Amino acid sequence: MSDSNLAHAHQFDDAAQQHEASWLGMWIFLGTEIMFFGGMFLGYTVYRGDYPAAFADASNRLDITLGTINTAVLILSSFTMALAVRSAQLGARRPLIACLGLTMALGAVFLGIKFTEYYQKFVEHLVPGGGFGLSGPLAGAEQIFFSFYFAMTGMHALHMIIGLGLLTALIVKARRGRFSVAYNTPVEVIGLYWHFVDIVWIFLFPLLYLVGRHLQ
Amino acid sequence: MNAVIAAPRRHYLNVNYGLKSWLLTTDHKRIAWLYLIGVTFFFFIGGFFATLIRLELLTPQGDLVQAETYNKLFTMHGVTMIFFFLIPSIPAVLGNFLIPIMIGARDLAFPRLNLASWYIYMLGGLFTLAAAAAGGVDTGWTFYTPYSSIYSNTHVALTVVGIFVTGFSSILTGLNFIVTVHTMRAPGMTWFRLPLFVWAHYATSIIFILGTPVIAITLTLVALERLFHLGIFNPELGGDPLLFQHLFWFYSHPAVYIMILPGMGVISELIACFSRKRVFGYSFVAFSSLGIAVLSFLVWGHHMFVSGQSVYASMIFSLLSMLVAIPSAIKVFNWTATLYKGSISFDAPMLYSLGFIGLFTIGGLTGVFLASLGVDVHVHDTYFVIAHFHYIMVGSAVMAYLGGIHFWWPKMTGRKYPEPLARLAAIIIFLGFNLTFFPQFVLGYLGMPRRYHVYPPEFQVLNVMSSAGASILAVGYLLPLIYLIWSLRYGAVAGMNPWKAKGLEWEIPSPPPTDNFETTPLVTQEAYAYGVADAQAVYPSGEPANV
Amino acid sequence: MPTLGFPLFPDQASTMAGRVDQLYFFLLGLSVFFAGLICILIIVFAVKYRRRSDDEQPQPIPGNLGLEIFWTLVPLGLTLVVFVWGARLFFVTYYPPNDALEINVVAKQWMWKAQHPEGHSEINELHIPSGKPVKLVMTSQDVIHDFFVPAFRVKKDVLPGRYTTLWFEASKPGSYHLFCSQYCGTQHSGMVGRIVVMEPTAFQAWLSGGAAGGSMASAGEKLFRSLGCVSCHLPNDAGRAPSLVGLLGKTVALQGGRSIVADENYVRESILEPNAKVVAGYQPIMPTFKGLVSEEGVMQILAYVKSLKREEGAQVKK
Amino acid sequence: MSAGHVVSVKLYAAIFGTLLVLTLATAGAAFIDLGGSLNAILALLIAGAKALLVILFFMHVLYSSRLTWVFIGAGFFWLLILLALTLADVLSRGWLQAAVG
Repeated sequence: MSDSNLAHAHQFDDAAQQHEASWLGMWIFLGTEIMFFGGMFLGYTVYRGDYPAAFADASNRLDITLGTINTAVLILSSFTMALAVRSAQLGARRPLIACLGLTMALGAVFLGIKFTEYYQKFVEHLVPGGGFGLSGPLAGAEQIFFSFYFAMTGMHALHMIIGLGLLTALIVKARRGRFSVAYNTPVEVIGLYWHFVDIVWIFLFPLLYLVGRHLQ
Repeated sequence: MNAVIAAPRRHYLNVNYGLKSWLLTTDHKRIAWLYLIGVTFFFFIGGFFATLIRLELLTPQGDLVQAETYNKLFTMHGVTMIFFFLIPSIPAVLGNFLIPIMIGARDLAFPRLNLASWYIYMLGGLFTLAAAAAGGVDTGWTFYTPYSSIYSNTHVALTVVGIFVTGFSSILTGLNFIVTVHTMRAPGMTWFRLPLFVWAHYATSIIFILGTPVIAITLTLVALERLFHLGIFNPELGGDPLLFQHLFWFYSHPAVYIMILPGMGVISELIACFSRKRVFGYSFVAFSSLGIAVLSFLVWGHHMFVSGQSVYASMIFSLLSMLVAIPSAIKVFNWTATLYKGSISFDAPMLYSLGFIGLFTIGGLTGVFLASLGVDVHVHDTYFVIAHFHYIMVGSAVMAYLGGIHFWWPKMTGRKYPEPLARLAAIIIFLGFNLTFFPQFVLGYLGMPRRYHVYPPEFQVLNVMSSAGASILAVGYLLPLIYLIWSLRYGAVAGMNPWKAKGLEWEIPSPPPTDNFETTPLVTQEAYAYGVADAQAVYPSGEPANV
Repeated sequence: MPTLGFPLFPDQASTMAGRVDQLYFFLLGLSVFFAGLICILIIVFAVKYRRRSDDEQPQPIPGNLGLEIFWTLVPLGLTLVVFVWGARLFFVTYYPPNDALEINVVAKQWMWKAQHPEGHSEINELHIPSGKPVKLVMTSQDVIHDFFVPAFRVKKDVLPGRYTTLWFEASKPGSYHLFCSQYCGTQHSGMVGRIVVMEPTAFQAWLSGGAAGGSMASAGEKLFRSLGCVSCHLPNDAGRAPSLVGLLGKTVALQGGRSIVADENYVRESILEPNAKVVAGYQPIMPTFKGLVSEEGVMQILAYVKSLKREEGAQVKK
Repeated sequence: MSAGHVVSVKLYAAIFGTLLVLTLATAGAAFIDLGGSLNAILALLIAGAKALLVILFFMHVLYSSRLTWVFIGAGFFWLLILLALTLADVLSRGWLQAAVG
């Protein structure tokens, strides 16, 4: 048995095969995720076409400053995640742990800002349901907008929370010295996941926060 | 060696014992058994609901159960049969067992994920059973809004959470299959040497991973609407009642092909083996599987011809629906041509296969009626539709499943099933099935709507015929349950290749060892090398893996 | 047709029925041919090539490109014929003739309410004359229902929040089943009724016999006044709101540069969601009437708006 | 596949900088009325460009096998099917009245 046999699971022939399988597996999973969010994007598109005025008006009730800051925070976290993958590839343990920690911190900041926004919406009675505060002829469609707002950002936040869990596991493994130049697949594929969650937000940001600004 | 009594050969069943060794196994063959137990359980649960439905419909007055109960019965029948039996049946049992062996691998790419898929499936089933036990759900398996989101007073949220959870099991299984087929084929196992069973499962997996997430998010939104009063489908707020239907059928039409494509894969194997011929037009059959998988996503609107969908969209969907009939027709013709100049034997799996071809032809042709706009307007949401999809899902998919279980039973267990009883059961099922569902075509064209608890008295005779057929069908389904369990202990020892079939799974012992192959095979032949002398894979260390 | 004591084929009681049945029989013929062909081939092959000894090894036949192309193109051609035939039929069911008698239908769990233009309303029954096209404008107060008359071969979902239309021309007097064929809750199978097709003279007699509470349009006019619509929607374009005279079927320019053909759904939406589509040149000042007027009321107002023809514009007086 | 391809910190930083600039650009452009649906189109184009940068560089797809490209392409293609065929219904619902009326 050669050394490389120690680094891969029994069903694989070698580490390269195992790496390829994990890499493809994560991409297939992300394809699934595209369709998962795609269902909501479709609903949003249909209603935005039906009720442009209501969507513009409702969108303008979101806090664009916080939204933009959050976009920047998430992009920065993608950057640190990319650096984490690079550190893992180079076998640099300390920078890897630092980058992963930084990514987690930025993710937490994002969630903190997001929940601040949720709280604001709660105070302003913009949460759909019996307590919805808007009235007037546009109120129905505005409630639909806020339903999408909460469903889409909520699903996104859920993915962030799962991502934080995965990053925690990575940090634990990294501290135990599990990753090396030869074996760093988990860092790489969880990196893919994190970037994907970033991409979803890149689309959510203009659709939710920006659609009505020019009509203000 | 010959002086002492040889220790029994090690294989995946006797390598270790105890509940824990099964519940924590990562062996794809043992996981297949876990699934087999799960889907069999749900099949009989679903069958129980069907029995009550058919009993109720014996009389037109609706006097056996209350309307509310009846609505719950057909809903739970649909939900259990579709999400917990048909969708996992062939892929998760036979696919799990066979795909790694057929491509010459030791296991799937992600064995632990495979085990997790089974737990997720059972967890989803648990939610749905809990919903049934708590009083059931009455929306129909289609969960149309706004009935499901606002008006129904039953356990919709719990049920859809169950389906959502089970969806993950499908996604992970599909992901596992695709990665395995891409990365773990044995040397020499090129794409065009793959058995058609593997092609069919590859195509099915595409639908698993790209369709399932859409139903997951759609049902999640329905649950959120019920639990947190979001207003995504609510017409009171201006919500579009057709949006849900688009999202639902985007998955649920391709889901029909999730149920039938693996069956087509099974039939290709069986027809080849029992006529000892290479499948006629191998590459056409292989590509028609992929063609079906892609086209299946372009036709969902044919469920919405009378829903208020735009005329133009309906026409596009009708045209595309016609196209999906073509790859199915190609398969039927090729299977039939495979029989030509073959050496045909009539073992039970072959009886199921021949039954499959006939019933699938009828199911497929009646699908053209439904894809045709003018006729669909009349038969939509009637018993014609019920008959059509039961010809596909029961007449075809379940027949293929049973045929496959019989065919690979010796490989899975090392034992033979009792052949005469099995042939009898296959014939009973075929006759019972036709008596149950053929009258429903007539009922449908007469105009009897589906999901009717009370119906006009002139429809009674046909309904009685259907119920009589269902009782025969029930006998047919109970028989294999009994003799297959019996054969586990008393069946004759099968040997490595009882059917004299070709394929890597027949070159290893029955039951196979845990790692399937002692040395990785080197494939030098096309699939179904019947009539080719000594066609088998090369095993580099010299011997094939048999002992 | 031979009788077995129970029906095997539905009544043909509309002008569409015969045409749908023709396509149905064509499809049935195709199906019998292909299913028969496959079954016969299977049986012949199974008998002729049955295994005679266990060692038999038939010669492999890899395939035949010509055959593959043949049995790809033949089904393709046939399904395209079926598509064109079916689509033409379908298009006809969407084109209501201009002279159709218009009846409004409101569905709710679990009953059908029909309103004739003359003001008669019926529950779970619909009386119509034979030999005259009838157009139904339908909506639902709760969930999705479906108006299905097997003898006419027509069916259409009835949606909440939207109008759908359906038309047919009954050809044979008699009484026919009306089914709700979209699952709508507990008493779904109880949401049935009958369509009574009468000779035109008998229908006229039926119409004059009932105690009609005034026509749809006059009821709509009353609502139009009592809800105050009349104070803005003047007969000419001088008011704060656009004139409604001759509105139906007209192309209306909207704010934002779009335009739309005014149909029943547009009028309905403008009453309940007035700011969704505002006519160019007007302010979005109209209040919503959601909750103030029932679905039947909206249909009455709609009947009134439809009655405002250009040449009769004089009848809208302040 | 990307195994072993190490991207320089400089390139990552350049991509990060571009993404930030694009974010500010899209937020700023949203306040200018471009007329019609141009605002929405521009916002989606910028979002698409940002997503492409993340996919190609941060996710190493630029250095990956053709199979990876196929899988990603399939994901987006299927999303397109969902959007296109549903919108085919939603957008053409009023057409018949227009044709008849």
